[in-house]
Order: sequence, then C-alpha cells, then structure tokens
Amino acid sequence: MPTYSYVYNGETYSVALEALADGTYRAVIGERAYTLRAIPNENGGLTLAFDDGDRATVYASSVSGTRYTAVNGDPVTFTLPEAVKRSSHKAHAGDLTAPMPGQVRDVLVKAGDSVKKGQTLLLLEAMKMEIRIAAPADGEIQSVRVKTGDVVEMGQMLIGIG
Amino acid sequence: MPTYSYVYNGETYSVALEALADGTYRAVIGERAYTLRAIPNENGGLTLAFDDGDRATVYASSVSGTRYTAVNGDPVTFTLPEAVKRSSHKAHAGDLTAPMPGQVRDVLVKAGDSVKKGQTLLLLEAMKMEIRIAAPADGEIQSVRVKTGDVVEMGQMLIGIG
Amino acid sequence: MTARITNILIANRGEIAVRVLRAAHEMGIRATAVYSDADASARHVRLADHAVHLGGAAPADSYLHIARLIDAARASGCDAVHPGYGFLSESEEFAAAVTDAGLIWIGPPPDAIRAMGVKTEARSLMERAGVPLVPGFQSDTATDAEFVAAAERIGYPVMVKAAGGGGGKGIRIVRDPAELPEALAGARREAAHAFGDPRLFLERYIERGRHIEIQVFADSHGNTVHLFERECSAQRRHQKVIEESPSPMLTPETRAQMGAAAVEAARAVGYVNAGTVEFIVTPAGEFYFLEMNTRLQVEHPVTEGVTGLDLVKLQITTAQGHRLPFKQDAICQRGHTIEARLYAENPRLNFMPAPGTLIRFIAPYAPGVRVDSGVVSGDTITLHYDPMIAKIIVSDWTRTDAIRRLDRALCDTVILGTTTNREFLRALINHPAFLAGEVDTTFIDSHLAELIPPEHPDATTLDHALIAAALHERTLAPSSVTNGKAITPDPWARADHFRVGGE
Amino acid sequence: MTARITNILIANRGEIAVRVLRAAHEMGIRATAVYSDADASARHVRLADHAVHLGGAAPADSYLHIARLIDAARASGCDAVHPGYGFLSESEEFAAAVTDAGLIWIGPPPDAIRAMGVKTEARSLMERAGVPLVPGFQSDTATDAEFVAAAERIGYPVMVKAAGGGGGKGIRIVRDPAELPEALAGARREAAHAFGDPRLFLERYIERGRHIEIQVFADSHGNTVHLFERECSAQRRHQKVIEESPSPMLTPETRAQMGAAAVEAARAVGYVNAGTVEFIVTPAGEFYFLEMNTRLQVEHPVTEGVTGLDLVKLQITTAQGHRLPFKQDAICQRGHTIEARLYAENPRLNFMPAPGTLIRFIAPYAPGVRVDSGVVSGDTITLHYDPMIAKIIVSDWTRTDAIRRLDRALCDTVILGTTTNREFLRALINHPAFLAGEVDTTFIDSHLAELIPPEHPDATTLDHALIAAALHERTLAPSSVTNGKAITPDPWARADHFRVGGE
Repeated sequence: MPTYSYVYNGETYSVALEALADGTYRAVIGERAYTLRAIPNENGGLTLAFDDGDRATVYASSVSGTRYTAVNGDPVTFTLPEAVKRSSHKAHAGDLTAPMPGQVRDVLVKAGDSVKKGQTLLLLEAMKMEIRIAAPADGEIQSVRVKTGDVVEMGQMLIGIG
Repeated sequence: MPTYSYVYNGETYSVALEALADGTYRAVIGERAYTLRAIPNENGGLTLAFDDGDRATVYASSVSGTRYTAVNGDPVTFTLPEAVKRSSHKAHAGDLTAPMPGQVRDVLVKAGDSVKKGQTLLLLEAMKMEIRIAAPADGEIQSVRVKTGDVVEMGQMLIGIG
Repeated sequence: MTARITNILIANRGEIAVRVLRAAHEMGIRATAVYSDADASARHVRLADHAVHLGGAAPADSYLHIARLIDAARASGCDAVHPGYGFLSESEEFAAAVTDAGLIWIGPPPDAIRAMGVKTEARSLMERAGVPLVPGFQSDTATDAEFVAAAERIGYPVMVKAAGGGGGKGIRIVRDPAELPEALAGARREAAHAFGDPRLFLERYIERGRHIEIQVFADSHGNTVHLFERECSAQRRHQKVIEESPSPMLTPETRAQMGAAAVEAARAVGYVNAGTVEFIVTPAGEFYFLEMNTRLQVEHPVTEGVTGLDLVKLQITTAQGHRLPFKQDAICQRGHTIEARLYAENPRLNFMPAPGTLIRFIAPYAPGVRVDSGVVSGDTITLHYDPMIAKIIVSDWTRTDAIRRLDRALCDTVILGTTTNREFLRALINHPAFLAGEVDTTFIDSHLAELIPPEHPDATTLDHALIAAALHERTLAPSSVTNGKAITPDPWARADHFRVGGE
Repeated sequence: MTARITNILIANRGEIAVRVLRAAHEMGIRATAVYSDADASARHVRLADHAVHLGGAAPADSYLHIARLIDAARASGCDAVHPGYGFLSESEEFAAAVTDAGLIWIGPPPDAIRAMGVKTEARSLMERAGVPLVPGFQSDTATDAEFVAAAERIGYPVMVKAAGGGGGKGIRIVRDPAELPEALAGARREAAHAFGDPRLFLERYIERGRHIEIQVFADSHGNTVHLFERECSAQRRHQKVIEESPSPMLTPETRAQMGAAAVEAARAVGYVNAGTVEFIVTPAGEFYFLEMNTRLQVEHPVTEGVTGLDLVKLQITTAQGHRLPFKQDAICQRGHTIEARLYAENPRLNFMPAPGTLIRFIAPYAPGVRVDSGVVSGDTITLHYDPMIAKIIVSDWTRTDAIRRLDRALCDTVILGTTTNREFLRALINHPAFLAGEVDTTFIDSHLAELIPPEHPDATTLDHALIAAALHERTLAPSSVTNGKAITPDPWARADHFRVGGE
C-alpha cells in the first residue's frame, strides 16, 4: 500500500492509502484503519464518507514541501519530512529572526556595534503593525542581514548578535 | 499570429490572438483589432481589460468540439469547424429527431406500420414534461431507432418515416 | 408537550433538501439525506451527516417510495421527517405513515392535508368559514336554463368547469350568454369522456386576475398568524417564474383582509405548521380563495426576506411542539423581496427542458442576494427531476431597488454547459409592465415574443466571446502559440492555478 | 438641488471598494477603481468598469495621495468620489479637494469632518448640544489640590489623561485618592515628554464599559435620523472583532435616548450623509459621548441587516441631493445581525499579522449569511494593508439563532495558505459570557487564554487531515500509486475537472 508521511508539530505521521476496486479507499494510520468513499465536493473539496456513516469535508493544497488541509474548515498544515530536514539547520543562539512576515522599516545598528539588553535594533512592519526587534542581552552585533525596505519572511534571519 | 476559428449560428469567425512582450494581448477579428490585458478573475474567469478602458468578464470551457463562453454572464456557444463537419451529415427529410434530451417513455409504432398525419408515434419525457412525437404527414414507418427507456440526446434520430 | 428533534430525515432532493439540511445544522440537529441512483453524488448528499440510498432514478422507486423512506428514517436513527415540497409533501398517506412509525412529521396534520387536498371539500369548508370564493354555481341536477340563469347572476365571463376534473381539462371561458348552451354541451361531452363524470359547474372568470397567496403559520397551541402575501402572477403556463412581496397591487386594507381570511382558512381545518392560502385577485382588489398548499412553498424565501423569519427553523420548532415565538403584531413586512427561478430550459425552443452538466455555475454573491441551489459547478441537471438550477432571491428597500439588484445578480450568474432561462428572466423583470407592477397571470403567455431574447449577441459581445474562446484555446493547444514570442504567462492557467487539486 | 452621479471614483481598496462598486453597479452608475502597485490584479480592480494606477504600494504613494486621486477622477470622467473607510475617508483636506475639483463628495461636509476630528472641539460642541459626556475636569491652571477636589466630585476610579495626547499614551487609571498626586506628577512628566504639553485632564473611568455606537443619517434638507445601535464591545486592544445589533444590554428607553442624543450630535455639526456616534455605556445603562466617526463604518452591514436599508446606496442618493426616502418612524430594528471580522493573523502568536496567499478561500453561502470580501482564492493578503480577509455577517430572528448561524458559517469557511483568527472567533462567540451578552470592552484582553484554540487538533481531525493530504498526494505523484490495483478514478481530479480552464 502506498504510504505517505507528514510532519505535524514536530511529530511524523504515516498514512497508508489504497484505492480499492469497488471505488472506495482504505486508509491505515497507526493502528486505525478506515474505509471510505471520497465524493468530489464543491470548490474542489472532498466529502469523506466513512463506512461507519461518519462524514468530513476536506480540502488540500500544496506549496512545495507544505501541505495545507482543512477538515470541516479547521486548518491542519503538514510539512513533508524532507522539507523539514532542509529547513532544520536551525538559527544560532544569538540570531534574531523575523517573528512575522513584514517589511524592514528601519535598521538601527551595524556590524560591530555594542548593544545593551532591550535596545531596539530593527523595526519590522506589516499591516500597520510595527514590531520592535530588541537585543535579548548585552552584546556585539555580528552581522546585519537585511536593509531598510527589505521584505522578509517569518523566521528569516535578521541580525546576528554575540 | 496564431489564428482560431469558431462557428456560431452557421457562420465561421476567425480570431488571431498574439501574446505581446509587455504582458498584453493583441486580437484581430475581421477588421477590428483589440489590445487587452487578461486579468485572472475569480472562479477561473478572466477580466478582459481593453486599452480603451472597456472591460468584460469572460469564462470559457470546452467539451470536445464545443466551446462554451460567457461574456458578462451572457452565454455564447461555439463549435469548432471540424466538429461542424463531423455532425453535418444531416438527417433525412423523413427522419424524426428528438427535440430535447429525454427518456423514451413509449414507442407506439414499429417498422412497416402505416401512419396518418398527426398520429402519435413516440412519447419522450424529461423533467416531468412529456413531448409527443407525431407523424408530420401520412406515410410508412421505415425504421425505429430507439426503445422504451432509452435516454436520447437532443437531435438524436428517433424514427424514420417515408 | 414538546419533543426534542435530534436527527431529521429529509425526504427530498435538490435545493430544498439543502435548505432544510442547513436549518437543521444551524440548530445542532443531524441531517439524514436520501438519494436515488441519479443523485448518489448530489449536493444534498454531500452536505448531509448521513445518506441513505433509496432506489432507482424514477421517483416511484425513490423519493415517492413511502416504505423505503420510513425504513431509511428508522435505520438512520431519525426522529423526524421533513418532506420539503413536491414529491410526498402533500401526501396524507406519507404523513400518517411517518406518524405511525413514531416519528415527528414536520408539517401539518394528515387531516388538514386531506381536507385541503379534495378541492370540492375545501371549497365547502371555506364557504362555511366565511372565506370568499369565486362566485359560482354547482348542481348535479340543473338544467341548461338553470345554468344560464345562474350565469346571469354570477356575471360574464364565466368559466364552465368539470366537477370531476382537474389540470385545466374541459374548461371553457364564455363571454356571450348566447354561447353558453353550446359550451355546456361541449364541456359535458369532454368531461364525460375525460373523467367519466359529465357534471359541470360554473365559476366567474376573473379577467386580468392576479395570483396572490398568503403565508400562514400555526403552532399546536392554537396560535395562527399570517406572514403577509407573495404575488406570483408572473407565470408561464401556470408555472411560477417570479415571486415577490409585497404585491405591487395590494392596498393595506385588502392585504389585511386577505391575511385575516387566510388565518380563518387555516383555523377552519385545524392547521398546524407552515401553509399557503392562494387567492385570485381582481384588478379592483376583490379576492377569492383558490386553494391551500399544505406544505412549505418553493417561494418561501420571499416571505423570509420581508419578515426576517426563518420558516424552516420555525417549522422544526413548531413540530417539536413549541409555541410561535411571536404574535401577529410583532411581525412586519419590510422592504421588498423578489425571487427568480433559474431553470435549465430553452426559451427559444418553447422552453424545452435542457438537462445537462453545469460545466461552470457561478452564482452571484453580493449584499442582499441569496441563492438557494442544489447544484454547483460540475453537477448535472438530470432529466429525471425538475429543471431548477437555483432560486435567486434579492431583498432591498424598494421594489425598484430590488428589481435592479436582481438584474445585476442575474448578470453575474454564469452557466456554461446548458441553456437556461437567465436572459428570459432579465427580459421579464425589465419589461415596462413588470416594472410598473402590472403583470397578471396571463401576461407572460400573451407577451412571450417580447420576452424571448434575440438569438444573436451584439457584435461587441461576440468579439469578446471569440477572444475568450481563443484565450481558452491556448491552454488546450499550447504548441500552437509557442512561436518564440508568446512569453505572456497564460492567464487561464494562472486563474486556475490555485483551484487545481494538484497545484 | 439634485445632481445625477454617473461615474464614481472609489478612493479605496479591498472589501469596501468592492462594496461601493456593487452599489454603484446596481444603481446603473459606473465604478472607477484606483490601485497601487500591490493591487494591480486585486478584486476591486477586476470588478470595476475602469481602473487607474496610482503609485507604489505604500499608502502615501497611492491611497493617501490626494493629488493623484483627483487626477484619476478627472482623467476617468468621474463626477463623484466615495472614500470608503480608513485612508482619506475622514480627511477634511481630501473632501475639500474633491469639492474644489467640481466633484461630488459622497460623505459629510468638510466642516463637519473637522469639527468632529478635533476631539476637544467635539467635546465642547457636544456639551453645548446637551449630549452626555463622561464626567470630567479640565483646566490649564488647576493645582493638584484642585484636581483632587475635582476627582472627588467626578467619583473614583478616574482616568488622568494628557490634554494634548492621543493613542492611549499617558493615561493612568486611579482608584485610590491617595494615589492621585503621584499619578498626576507621573502623567505630567510623560505628557510633557511625549507631546511637549504637560496639561492634563480628568475623566471618570467607566468600569466594565460597553462600546455602543449609533448609526445616524442626514440628508441636505434638514432630515436627520438614527438607525439604531451597534454594540462593538468585543474588542482586542481597541480593535473591534465582533459587532452586533441590537445590543444585548440596552433597554428600549436607553436605546431611544441614545438615538435622540446621536441625532442631536449630528445636528450640532450640520451633519449630512452617514455617520456614527460612539458612546461608552456603563453597566447601569448610563451613556456618554466618545467621538463621532464622519464616514461609513466597517460594521455598517450590521445596521443594514437589522434595518433592511442599503447604506451605501443611501449615501449616493443623499450626495445627489435627494431627501431621505423615509422618516424616523418608518425605520424599525428587526431580528438580530452579527458581523465577525476574519483576519489573516495568528492568535497563537499574539495575533501577529499573517500575510500570505489564500491558496483557497471558500466563503460560506447560505440563507441569512452575507460575506463582504475583497479577495478570492488565489489572491494575496499583502503586508502593506490591513489583514482583513472578509466580514462574515449573519442575520436571524433572535440573537441565539444568529450566533448559531454565524458559528455554522465560520465552520464552512475554509482558508488554506495562511493563518487566520477563524478558530478564535468561534471560541469567542461560543464563550458563555458572549452567549449571555455580557462582554465588555476589556473582556477579550482579560480572557485571552480561554479564547485561543488549542494548538493540536483532536485525533479524528488529524486522521482526516492525513487522509486528505494523502488523497491530494496521489494527484501530485501518480506514479507512486499505479501499482496495478489503483483503478479508482482520482477524486481530486474529478473534483477539479470542471473548474480548470483547460478541461
């Protein structure tokens, strides 16, 4: 049975899915087995009709290694295991990353500057909300990876501090 | 310029369509030339934004040789020229065809029967509406191509009469 | 005595099944759908919590099959049945079977269904209840001379009708007293032939009559209210096309009188739950009882629009034995609501049904616009059931505003893959007679030529359609446009990018 | 004097631009859109009859650029401008520029905008008009002792506020008289530092205050009416989250008094067109003027739901110089309407904005549900503007019915591709305090932990999500499932079959 693996909240889940000859599917997740019909629904969704009479409306889409799903509207987003590996070279302890996607409004320091704990290093803005990126401790700026006007993604490295 | 031809109401129209380097399109139909942007719209439609400021919302889909379009909601259905040719072996003068898609409710004659003008030959039903297929003139049934319970398409040959 | 409904079997299909299902879900009640072979993947089945297969596509094998419906309800743990409209909704036998099975019938008592189902019994009941009836004359033994005298009293034109008849058969309209004897003789022959019953009766023929109906609602505690009128005069061959409220012709006095008469009619048969009393109204505003529909109507959203009530939820709470949550005085008729019925039919081919697959069905969505539909893009309008695609219901402050809103909503309605009455509906609501509120029940049939849109689109529309087709063609045959210069990303491809399952 | 508007420049973007555009189209008026670089393919641009590019994504270069907007209106042959809300909607300068250019401003007179824009001027005007103000004390020369005496009169707790301040800065809430001198000293220092103005004033602090606003409407013929209240107490950091009407806390008497006060407030500044008078209401039902918003509000659909009016169309007809088509007595507040604001933000990360592409956005559609949105599937919520995805507005007969309807509508709302506050909204409307109608303006911030949904879905949901992902995966890697037995047609492929441009 073809098996697919997804990572959710750091845990990996595997689902074995088989299309049966009678038009139904059999899915096995851990020790749980399901038999279901998948009825194409409006807007590209599916109604999963389980053999015990239960039903769920689901949607799914993907962007590279991310799998977006919704079950009765509730969103559940998975990452493919290989995508997790790719992105797992974690930031260093002293790296400051973007807590939200946004645009860099102002960079107030440069490499080599000495900074004090709590000092504002950079201003990030999105949707009229301004976020102040402050020094987590006294230290010296090792590197500044962005400049004013840059658009950054959530989690993107901004400033190295040591 | 790539040119496409479509048949509407028995007339053939050709449209030459070229994608320009600046993201716009140039379309030539007969002596009329249009420059336009095609902005993807909701539900898979397009907003055609013409350079004179005019706009139209269009949709298009196809099923084999038929092209369904809608312009600001108004439907216009084309046939490809080759599909017209395929279906142009017209019914004979004495052939009775289905005036609507439907299910054959009852066949009241068989080949060889003599019938009088106005005599009911066949009952066709769709959506609770019953259509009586009657003899257009006195004559003899040449052939009966359907039987009770058959589902027929619009224009499908039902009975040959001579 | 109240009961708690937890699981409703919806003994219907299409938009009304979806409508009932939605009300149940909002109330926290499970909805069990039923389906025929033709509806295995239908929208009402997809949206239900549970679905039971009934049988073949023919209604007799599925949606009209009482035993299978009762079995489905029992097997699914349902405690109530909603019949929708059409099919078994006015079947006394079904209502009784549901009740006998220990299930709650979300509808009127079987006795009330029967009383109103037999038209002559209904007429007698209404007469006793003081509800105005079309002036008429009925006698099993009358001579032609007595009929002529009666016609004189009733006033011409009169209709000669078969006592045992129905469906319009045997009806003759007589305008000249001299023609009455011949009409009686002809109708008698036809009635004897068609119904095996030569008895006739006379009714005044209402010229330029308007079809105006009153929604009534009653609980099981003796409270009966009316929820104002719906005018449904825009009919084609007795099929309603457009319904609206308020009626553009009613005076406040007539409205109040009709409301009171409808409440009397309902009380006379011990009515409970939702029902509709139909009247024919003369241009002068006299109104006469036609019949009572003992079920939810197709056009109930019109009443929901002007009253703000949810009639289906009210049906469910009433069936649970609850009191109506308001008195007559608390209900007001506000703004204007119009419903248009969008059908898969071809107005240019005498409104021939046009079943087929809705390759695309884009429903309008905008403030004040409601769409009730049992189908979405990709679904099929089958030849087994009625050709309805959707009801498009709009509400706005004035009738003129509402008509404009409906017109715009119809503009935004896109259907590819089959023929519909969309352009006919637009022509109708934009006709001067409709705009002036002067449409009577004969209007559409007698003005059909003005209402059938031209076969050929204007030159600009045709050019735009050709451009749309060509842009579409590029996606089908990409090789034909890779001439080295076609660097524009394909707009259709982009449009659909995020709608494709496998993007 | 009336003028005919034929072409409106909509000086805005997003859902409100779409909303105004729709009203124009229904009235047969052309709609001209404007857009920044970030909005070239936005929904309001796609739906407009004509669209003009303004400049860069930054508001200052586009939606706040008065000269470019006036140029766009002139170049497009517009004869009127609708500002929407936000951006320049309360700019006296823009209103004057529009009028000076010979265009009709669809909004209040510039003088009224100014009068209400300066908060101290507004307070004085309201005092003269007899509109209740929060008890307070203001003096440029008062000693601390005089402030202490005034606080005694006003009653504790009091707020110490900076006269020259704004945005909540420098505000101190004092509950104990002994703490007042120190609070005054601190606030004075902070005010001097922040605003260069050490002047202070006192206001009573309203505990458990409710934010209730009255919609007013005035024509240019001296007719001013109120359209009842909207309660907007469900706020997070002064941002409205849920708005509803009627307010679950108002008595008919208080409602009438607030309506009358709001009409007086509007009259006091010669108000014309739509406006909103905001009040803070104590648990005992005392109400005090906060400020007047001289524009259409985000939450105007709530009033449309309970009154049946279309406020945007009314704005346009009023701007044309027409009289209001009704008197106060003709308007009633009926049923219950609630609006929920669906935002691209992450409640689990302190409501951090979550811009991104809506890979799928499925909006609910059902009777009584209205969705106002500027985006559809495939569109992007950019970081340049506010994070609103849609307003989901429901109407039903009772508040309980409306809450259930909203909950179901939110259930049906599907967004893939970014994080939203959907689950937070559901938790909020299902919270016992909200169900009981007892939410004050501090509720959300002080009960946040109860309103943030758990990170982890339940086991069943997770399994269903895994199955959905796996079914989707099949369409991405068909080779992995062609093991000779997989003959089931792919359901996703079928689901999308008719939605793909190139089918």
